[in-house]
Amino acid sequence: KIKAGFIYVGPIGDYGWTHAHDVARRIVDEQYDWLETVYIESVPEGEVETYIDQLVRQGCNVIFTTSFGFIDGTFAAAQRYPNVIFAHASGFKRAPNMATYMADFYQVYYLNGLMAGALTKTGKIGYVGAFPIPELKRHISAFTIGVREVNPTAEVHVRWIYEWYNPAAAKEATEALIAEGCDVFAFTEDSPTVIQVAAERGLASFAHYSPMYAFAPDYVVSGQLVHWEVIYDDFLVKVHEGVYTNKNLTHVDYWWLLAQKAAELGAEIGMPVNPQYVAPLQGYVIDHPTFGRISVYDLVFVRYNQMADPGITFDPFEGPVYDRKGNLVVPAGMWMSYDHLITMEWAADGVVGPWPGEP
Amino acid sequence: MKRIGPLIVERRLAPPRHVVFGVSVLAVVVALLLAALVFWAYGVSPWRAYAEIGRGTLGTVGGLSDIVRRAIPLILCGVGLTLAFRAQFWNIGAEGQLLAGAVAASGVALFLRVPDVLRLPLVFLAGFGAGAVWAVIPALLRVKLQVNEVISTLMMNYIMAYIVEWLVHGPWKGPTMRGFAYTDMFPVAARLPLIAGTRVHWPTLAVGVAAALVVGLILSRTRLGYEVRVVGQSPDAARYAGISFTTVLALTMVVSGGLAALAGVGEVAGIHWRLRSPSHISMGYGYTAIIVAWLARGSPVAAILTALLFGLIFAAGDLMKSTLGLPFQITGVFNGLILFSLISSDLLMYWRIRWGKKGEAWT
Amino acid sequence: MRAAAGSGHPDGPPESPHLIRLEEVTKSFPGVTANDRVTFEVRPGEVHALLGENGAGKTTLVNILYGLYRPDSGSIVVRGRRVAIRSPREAIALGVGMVHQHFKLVLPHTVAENAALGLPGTPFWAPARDVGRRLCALAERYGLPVDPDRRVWELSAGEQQRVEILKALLRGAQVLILDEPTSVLTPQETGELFKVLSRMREEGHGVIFISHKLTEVLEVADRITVMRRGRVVGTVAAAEANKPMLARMMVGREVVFRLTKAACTPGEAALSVEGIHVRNDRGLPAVRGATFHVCRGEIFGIAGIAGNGQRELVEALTGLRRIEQGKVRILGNEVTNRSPRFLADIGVAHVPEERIRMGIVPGLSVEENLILKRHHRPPFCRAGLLHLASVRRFAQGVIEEYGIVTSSPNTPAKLLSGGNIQKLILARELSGQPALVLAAHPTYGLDVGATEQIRDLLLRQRAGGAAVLLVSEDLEEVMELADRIAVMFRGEITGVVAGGEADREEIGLMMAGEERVRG
Amino acid sequence: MDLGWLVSTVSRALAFGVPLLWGTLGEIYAERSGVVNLGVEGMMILGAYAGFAVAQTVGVPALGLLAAAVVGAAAALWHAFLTVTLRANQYVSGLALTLFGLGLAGLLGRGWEGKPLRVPLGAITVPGLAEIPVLGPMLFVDQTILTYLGVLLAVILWVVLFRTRWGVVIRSVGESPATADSLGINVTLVRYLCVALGGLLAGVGGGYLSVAYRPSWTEGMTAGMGWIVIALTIFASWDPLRAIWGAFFFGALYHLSFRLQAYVSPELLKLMPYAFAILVLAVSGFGGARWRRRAPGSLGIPYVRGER
Ligand SMILES: Nc1ncnc2c1ncn2[C@@H]1O[C@H](COP(=O)(O)OP(=O)(O)OP(=O)(O)O)[C@@H](O)[C@H]1O
Ligand SMILES: Nc1ncnc2c1ncn2[C@@H]1O[C@H](COP(=O)(O)OP(=O)(O)OP(=O)(O)O)[C@@H](O)[C@H]1O
Ligand SMILES: [Mg+2]
Ligand SMILES: [Mg+2]
Repeated sequence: KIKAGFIYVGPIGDYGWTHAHDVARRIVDEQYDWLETVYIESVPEGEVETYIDQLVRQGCNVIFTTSFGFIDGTFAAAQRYPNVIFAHASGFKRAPNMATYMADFYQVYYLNGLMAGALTKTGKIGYVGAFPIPELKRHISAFTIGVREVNPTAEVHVRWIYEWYNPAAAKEATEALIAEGCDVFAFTEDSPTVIQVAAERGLASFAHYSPMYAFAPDYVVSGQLVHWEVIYDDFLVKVHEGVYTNKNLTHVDYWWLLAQKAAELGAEIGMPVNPQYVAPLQGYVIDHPTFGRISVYDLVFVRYNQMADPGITFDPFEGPVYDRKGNLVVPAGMWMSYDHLITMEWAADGVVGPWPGEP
Repeated sequence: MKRIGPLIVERRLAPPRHVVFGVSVLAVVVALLLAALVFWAYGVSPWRAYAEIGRGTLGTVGGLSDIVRRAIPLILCGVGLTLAFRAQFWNIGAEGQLLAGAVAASGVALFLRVPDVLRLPLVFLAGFGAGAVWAVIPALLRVKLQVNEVISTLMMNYIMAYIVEWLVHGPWKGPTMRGFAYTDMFPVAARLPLIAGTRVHWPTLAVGVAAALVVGLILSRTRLGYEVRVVGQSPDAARYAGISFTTVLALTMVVSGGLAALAGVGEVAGIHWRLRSPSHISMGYGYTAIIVAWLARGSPVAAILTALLFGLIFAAGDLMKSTLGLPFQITGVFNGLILFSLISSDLLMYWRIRWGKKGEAWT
Repeated sequence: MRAAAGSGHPDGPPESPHLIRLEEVTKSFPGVTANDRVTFEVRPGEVHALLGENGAGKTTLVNILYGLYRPDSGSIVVRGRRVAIRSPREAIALGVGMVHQHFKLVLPHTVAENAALGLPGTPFWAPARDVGRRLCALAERYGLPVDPDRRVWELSAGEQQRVEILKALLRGAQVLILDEPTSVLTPQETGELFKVLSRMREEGHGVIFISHKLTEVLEVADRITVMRRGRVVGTVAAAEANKPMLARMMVGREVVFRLTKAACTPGEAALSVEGIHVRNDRGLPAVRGATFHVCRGEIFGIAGIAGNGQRELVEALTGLRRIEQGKVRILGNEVTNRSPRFLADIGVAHVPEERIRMGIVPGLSVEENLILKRHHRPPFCRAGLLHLASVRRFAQGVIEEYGIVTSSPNTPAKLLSGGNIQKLILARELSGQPALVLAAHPTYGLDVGATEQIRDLLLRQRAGGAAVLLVSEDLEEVMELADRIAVMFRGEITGVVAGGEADREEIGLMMAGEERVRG
Repeated sequence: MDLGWLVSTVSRALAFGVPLLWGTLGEIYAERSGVVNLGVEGMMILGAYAGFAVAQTVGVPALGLLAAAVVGAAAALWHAFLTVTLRANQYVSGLALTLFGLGLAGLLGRGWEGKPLRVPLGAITVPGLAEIPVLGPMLFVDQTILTYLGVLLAVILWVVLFRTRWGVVIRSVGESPATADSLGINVTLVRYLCVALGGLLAGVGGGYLSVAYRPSWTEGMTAGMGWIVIALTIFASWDPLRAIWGAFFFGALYHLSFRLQAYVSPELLKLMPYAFAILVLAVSGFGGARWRRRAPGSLGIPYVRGER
């Protein structure tokens, strides 16, 4: 019998990060009758230990903490409660009873980028980012690589709002990008604001993280969807079966992508591309160095299959990759290492805008 | 004076201490009754709710230590604010002063090369100094340029928050943090000792309690305290008496801001061991302390009690969302109810009810 | 008694001889019964004066009449009808108008805006313009000139009072209450006011006139009611009353009106002022080249209509205002633009004009107020620590010596009556054996007993060898106390005359700027 | 720099400034009557919630705004009851209102999270005026009716405050309640009405956010605007006309903080409005305009008849 506690950084209704974790929690909870789950929402990052204490007191034997900022508290709690199994999302500190896990979208962003590059008329694509951290830099660069693959002169204009969640800031950032002439939008931020604002102006956009098709059915092209439940399912079943114990997690680090079905392409589950955009994408045909003349629509699915295939045959950061300062960051024919991916600071060629911490 | 049946209700000029205390307790009880309705509406039995809260906060060492841990920054900020409020200086800026202290403490902890024994004392000193400087600015703006301090201190909270944001995203971002916006961990010599088994950083607590006593003494027994009270009560009389506004307000704010800053020092050196985003360093302690100071009715020693009360309220809020599984917004409603109830009781303290004697006046 | 004074008047309704009548009115505040079964009435066409010591309950009584306080018991009858006056609005509707002891004016607003406030029948749009016009017409009729567009804070106290009276008249007041209206007025302004009052009497209005100045009361009133400790002592016709009798009724004992004043033996100059120039709050020149000196053992009086630079002069001499030009020497020290603290420390005492705003810290206790200005020096303060025992000892001594009436040294100063507040300030300022006393309007608003006591205190300072600078608008007081009298007009000393040989008329003309004498 | 820059900045300043303008106008009236209400944030978020809930249920955005106004006014009346009738400390009561409002709106709004508003309040294009080159796109397209109503309201409120009988009464109550009381003005009533008006306008400002600006409900969507309103009130020296410039100036600064991100550190840009508010107040301290720029005389002080 397992009682799993989830500690969330935001409210479960935030329609972003925490919402997705909570959806996943409910899915696995319903799946197994040996599993009971509880959650605590809106936990301030510095306060996580207090809440872990309370979950342990309530009898939780597996605890998931779902924000990078919980890293110190979770690690400290793991020392104090050696019999409880911990798993921390997006972090890098592990212990015998503490694993880490992450579902990442950079591959999906690349696919979104392919479509965005085909759809822009002005050659300027807007991107609203929450914080300039490696995760977002990875997303933006992958996205930009996709854009440039089909539209070598297009630019991706970036604005940061310095908050995971601030609708007003997201709106004004989008408006600023519109004023600069951007006509297709993507973002990494926890609200559907960018989609709504773009749709008001009749501009296309890509959803992030949650199903956001409903916010602008005519303008959302595609997006990324997360499936934390595949990770939770895998992890909890292995704990249940005794594969994972409080002694052997030091090297357990989930880094799950398309191939593991932790990420999905689309703005709505089961709809990779909004049908309204199929025709324009099919009509945009390019001369591809590998595939010859190919429509972007087809290219998206070719690439998708290459990456979703268990024996992954393609990565967006396949060398040669140059950063926007002209440095070769991935040599020809090479892929980026996992360590390089999660500490990535450079910006791909084609990114325009502020890039704090750029090497 | 009003007569209601055999009872006479009349105003009193200054409520005695036990009345203030009694009426405040009554107010909290009324608030708890109102909150019971909210719990009940959310399908949680109020009995169970209060039993769980009582057990989880006052009934365990962990719970008690959590109350104290939350009370530490509230004591420090609250004591400083009682002083500022006595001078009628509406310092809304404890939050920014707290962050200023956190910044200076982090700077010293991370970057200053000094022997280990000196590190903690310097961390405290730098923190105090930074908060004092940050707090003196609005005092000088007020005296020299007539800038309303409610605005300047409030605005300076935001300014300091963005400075912290800038530091953790920019120059102070920790090389070991994989690009995330945190500084590196403080060296062990810059971390505050904790009471074993808890997260109570006792040196800060001791400083807070000492500060309350000292500020209490300053107010009642020193020339500075006397001048603070004169300035607060009647600026014109202060001028007439040759009391320098500039000096008194500046000193007041050095102490007020410095103490708030020590709260920030405690949070980074005692809890987080690093500088991080402002909203994670302080859970609005600087704002809550305004209420703490107001409830203490100008007495720094009473601020210890009111700070503990708010520590308890914070801890109760935690339990509501964890143990009772209530939506976390309940805590805002709960705190609001307690506050409303306490402030509405204020007037009650100035009325006295007693039996009327025969032939006493009617209205 | 001139009982029939009003009843024969055509305007008075025949069935009720009074306009307004309070019967058996009682009102208590925590700790005091301010009015104890008071019965009081006003008839049409009479000026009814209300006399009493500070704290006797006069203001409380008229506040009840004006609906600001509710009586604990008793009743009010207006023109034969029992009424309840629950608010000023109801009082105004019943024809009661009031000029408060502390003016009720919105200082940043214009005169017209102040008059328009709450005035029935003002137009919705641009009320100030319309009311301004009506104000001018009314001002004409009563001879009370005002400029409706001036901001009230720019006006002198006399002008502010004019606005208050016009406000009441504009509301059609049948009964006008004037609470100590003359304490801020110059003799000329008082004369004008009395003309207005006669005018009102002729028109059948009733006037309640509160004052501490017996001469004025006897001059203007038809009947006089005296109160003591909340009770009515008696009502007499003015024609049958005289000063000693009224004073005895008020105080309950004989009051001496002749102060014993020894001959003046001036010593060396304690204060010498050489051509100083000072600006007022609006940045305009207020004191222009004043030159004079005050010797030890002498009272130097400064007479003048308010607003002629006296306030700025005193503030400059106490370090509260910048001196632009000129020199001040005190006790041989050059003190031009030195800080208030420095001046206090070398022995300059200051009895400020605005006693509540500047002279005391209202919320602090009596004993804490008594050490203000000396709180930083031994024995009260050593190494930054207050020595509470010496503070208490000092306070108890002074309270006794100066006869300050307070329930304890811990009572907040704001709870004292006006006279006791003034005594507190004098006690504080005079107890340190100052070499120079700057006293501005020291008896303003005080009853005869207190006035007598304070004048006596000043004379004792003089006898003790202190130099006293006395600023007062009360010409009588200046003439009585001062050894030399200077007159200030438009920021200049227009003349100095010896106190003994001063002629009231002449000084009055000098105050009005008609005449200059070099003394 | 081309004109497009200017056009978009002004246009965004207007759109973002709307909730600030409405909130500031309300707070100006409350403070003019002598009552500080630090609960603007709480009233705005309650307005935002009520606006969305009603607009979503009924399908008529105007009714949503009406509900926002009513709820904002109700919250303000509570503040008035505590501070005017019970004479509670105005600062503390306001803080409590903000805390309570954020909590209650979040609690009630849980079910509405993540749903787009069915019928948002659309932007309008002013016929004719929109054709004017430069000025047209700058001022007369992409704005909701609330932009223009807000400006109109500011003018009306200015006229009422400085040119009518009511204005004399309100300003007098704020300057010297004892005087107003002695002339038969019902100080309590005036303060209740002004505070309620303040809440009503703040509620509309909040409603604008959820019904027009970003038509959906999200918890905490006011994101500190209430505090900017408090600053703007002083910034505008309690003058409704100056509130127009203040609100749109802050709107412009906020928008520019995203436009200029490429050139200036974003944290620096984001702290600009706050630093600017202090700077403006400090600079105005140099001039002799103290009487004009000073706060209402009785601001923050409860009135008790006959208090010594
Ligand atoms: N209540 C008040 N609020 C704001 N300013 C005030 C207040 N009272 C006085 N001031 C002004 O503050 C300024 C400085 O006051 P004060 O004279 O006490 O300072 P000071 O100690 O003499 O200054 P310094 O020694 O620096 O010249 C003066 O211009 C004074 O008018
Ligand atoms: N609002 C109040 N609260 C408490 N006590 C009061 C209040 N108003 C008046 N008193 C007290 O009631 C008594 C009568 O005061 P009142 O002001 O009527 O005296 P007065 O005759 O007008 O004196 P003065 O000549 O000094 O104006 C005094 O003892 C005073 O302290
Ligand atoms: Mg009195
Ligand atoms: Mg009186």
